[in-house]
This record gives sequence, structure tokens and C-alpha cells, in this order.
Amino acid sequence: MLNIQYFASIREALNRSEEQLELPASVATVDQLIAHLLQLNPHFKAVFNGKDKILVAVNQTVADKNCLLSANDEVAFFPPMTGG
Amino acid sequence: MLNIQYFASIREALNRSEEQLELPASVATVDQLIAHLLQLNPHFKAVFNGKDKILVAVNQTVADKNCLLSANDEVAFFPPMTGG
Amino acid sequence: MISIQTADFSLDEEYKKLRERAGDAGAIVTFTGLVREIYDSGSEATGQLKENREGKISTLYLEHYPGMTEKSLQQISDQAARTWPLLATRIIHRVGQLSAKDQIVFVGTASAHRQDAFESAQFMMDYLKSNAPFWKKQSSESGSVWIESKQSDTDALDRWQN
Amino acid sequence: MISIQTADFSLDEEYKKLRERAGDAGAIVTFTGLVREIYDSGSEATGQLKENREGKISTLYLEHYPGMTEKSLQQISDQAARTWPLLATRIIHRVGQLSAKDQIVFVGTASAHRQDAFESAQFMMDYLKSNAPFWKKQSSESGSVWIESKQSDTDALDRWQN
Repeated sequence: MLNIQYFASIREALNRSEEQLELPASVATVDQLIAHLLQLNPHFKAVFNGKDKILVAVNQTVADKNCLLSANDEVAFFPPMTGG
Repeated sequence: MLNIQYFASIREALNRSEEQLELPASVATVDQLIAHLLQLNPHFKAVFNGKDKILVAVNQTVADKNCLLSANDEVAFFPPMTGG
Repeated sequence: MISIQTADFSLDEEYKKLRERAGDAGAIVTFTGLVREIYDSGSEATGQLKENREGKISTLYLEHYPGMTEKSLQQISDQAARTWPLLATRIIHRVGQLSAKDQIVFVGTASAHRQDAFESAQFMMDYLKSNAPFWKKQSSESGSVWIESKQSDTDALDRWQN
Repeated sequence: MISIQTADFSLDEEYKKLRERAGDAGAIVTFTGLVREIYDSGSEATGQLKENREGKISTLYLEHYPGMTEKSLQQISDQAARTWPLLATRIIHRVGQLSAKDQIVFVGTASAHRQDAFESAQFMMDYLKSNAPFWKKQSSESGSVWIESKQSDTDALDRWQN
């Protein structure tokens, strides 16, 4: 199972902090996962398209949208960091 | 009276920390004061010539050797600073 | 050494521990970040600072990504230790609910020479500001808003990429 | 605010006072300089560091120019306050007899933003190292020697002259 996590403004806008998802056969990359999530839940569209920039981490490392996914990956979506 | 002060390695080499001196008529600048001191006390020669760099302050501000002197100035000689 | 915690920290204790761990250090630099009260919603993004004149106490909520944030801080700390000859480093980042004037972040470095201590502390702070998984949400009487990232923080980080 | 003193100082107290004086600061940077034990006579001039393996405790004697030194520190502090938007600054420099591991110098800055706090603290330290009237004499079993000024400190200072 993919473990998908959402943080900060993304988490609030989607009203969920995580979800489990069987990796669909059609999904090989982060980009394809996003397309799949938008299809599953049309509400995601406003969030993912309205944001200037959404960052992705795969297994707790920032990744780009062509990153390949494996069945049990942890994928996280969040806005640019504002720590310090 | 000129008040002349010596610090750190200069003070130790000359074995004095300060002295008073009537500003001689022949002395208009720091350079001329140094020449005058060397004449007064030949021992100064080894100190002033042996040092790579001696700094001068006139009235507690670092000055160059062409700085003009007045009768009651405070003149100080010291090596490069090593604070901090 | 890194910590992510809701509890406050003591500069005094952290300094003593750095001094103890560092052995023959000549220079110890500390950076403490505090929650400011003068900016309001979105001000960090636009650079427009508006004084909160009515004296409303705003709060800051800090979210992190458990697991990834710890790794990220350890990486920053390791990278600093590889880049500069450091005798000790320390990072503390608070999370959860904070109020104006609270301490939020601590970075400490100890080195033989001041330049290394200064640069590594600055590097770690620049990194924390835009590459560590923390998100700030500011609340005031006018509502709550997630603070947006600043271009200046990305620029600050760019200095170190060469 | 500046002090030249033989007494030790407390980072904790200085930090608390900076935080108090600074009002709505977002960033407080402190630098503490400590007496190291690993260099011996003349080592600063040549860059050759020799470990004091026999464990002899070396001492440091700090001389200053009463009057001029105070003015010089005030000028450094004023110049930093003109160059960066600072909310508070603090300089303490000890004089007299010090031992290995003793605190010797403190610089603290408070500002709205971290960059200003870091840069101004670094500027003041660079200035203190080569433009403030202090002279250090190092003593060990092999004798006493005045520490010579380092080219690297002059170079560090040159950064700010533009």
C-alpha cells in the first residue's frame, strides 16, 4: 500500500492528513499519481492546481514529479517549507 | 606638554609606558617626533627599526606619520592590534 | 545533535553543553529565533510589515513531518560538519503552538576559529528556513493564515550551492 | 552598549538583556570568544598550530589603551547600528590575566531578521580582531610572547570596506 501524507495548507484544504492507496497499475511516477488522485477526488483539483508550488517527498526525501514509485512508498505533498 | 604612551611589545622593549615631552620647535609631524625620540634615546632605534609595523595614534585616533602635532597632544605607539 | 520539541529551551544550558562538548574551542556562535508580533497575514510573502498596533497577541502554530524533519535536520548538521571544521553543533526547532516573543529555533556552533563558527551557523539557519519540513501558521484577530515562503530565503540558500 | 572589564560575563544574562532591550526581535546572534590552549608562541603569525601536549596551562594577558579602547568599541557599535537595522547590540571585551578556556569576548546583536543579526555580529568581531586597541600576550612553560597580528584578520576586515 502507498502511504500518502498531506501537510500544512495542503492538509487543511484537502481536509485529510493521510490516506492508504493500492498503487494502481497505471501509476509509475509521482506525476501519474497526482493525475490519479485528481480523478479519484475532483475536489483535489482546486488544491493542486490553485497552488503555485506543491512539493513532493518520496520516502521522506524531496523528489521531482518524474520520480518512480514502488508499491509501499510513503509519498508526501506539502507547500514550500517555512521553518526557522 | 606632549603625552607619549607606549603599549604592549613596544612598551616592554622601551621599558616605559609613557613620558612627557615639550614639543620641540623642530617637530611638526609624527614622523619628525619619531626622529626626535630616536635622537634623544638611541635605544629606541632597535625598537622602532626592528618592528615590521608600529602604529601611531594621535589623541586616541589612529593617525599616519604625516599627521601634524599640537603642543598638548596625546601620542601613542603600539604594534598591530590583536584583540577579540 | 538535533532536537524537535514542543518544550522551550535554555540558551544558557545549550551554551554550556556546546562549550563542554567542544573541548578547545575558540569561538561559539549561537542563533536564537524568536516569534515576532509585528507582521500579519501574508506579510512575509509580500515584504509588507504591518505593526499589530492594537496589541493583539498573535500565535504561531508550527507543523512538521515526523520522520522526515528529523532526517532533514540531521542532514543539515552533517553537511555543516563536513564543510567546516566544527567541534560541536546543535539544532533545536520547536513545533506546536507558540506565542509572540517565544523562542522558536536555536542553532549553535563551536569551532577553533570564528569564521567557521559564523558561516556554519548561518548556513544551517538558511537551510532550516527553506529546506527543512516545517510550516508556520500565523493567527491573529483577523484570522489564521499559513505563512508563505520568502524568495529571500531561497536566495540566502543559493549562496551555499557552489 | 559596550564594556571593557576584567570580570567574567554571563552569556545567559547578556542574552536576557538583549532580548529585553530588543523588543520585537526575530533574531538574536551571540558570539563568544574563548581562550584556546592549543597554540603556542608565535603560532598565530605563522599559522603553525602546535598542540600543547604536556598539558601546561598557558595564560593570556590582555592589555588595552584606556580611553582609546572604549572609544573604539563605541565606534564599532555605532557603525554596526548605522549599517544594519539593529534593535540592540552588546560588546564585552575582557582585559588582564586569563586562562585557557576562559571567556574573553562577547558580541551580541538583535534584529528583526537573521541576516542582519549575523552580518553585524561578524562585522563587529572582524573589527575587534584587528582595529580595536587590544594586545594579547601568551605565556606557557617556554616563556611569554606577544601574539602577532594575523593577515587573515586584516583580510576579514577588508570585506566590509566597500
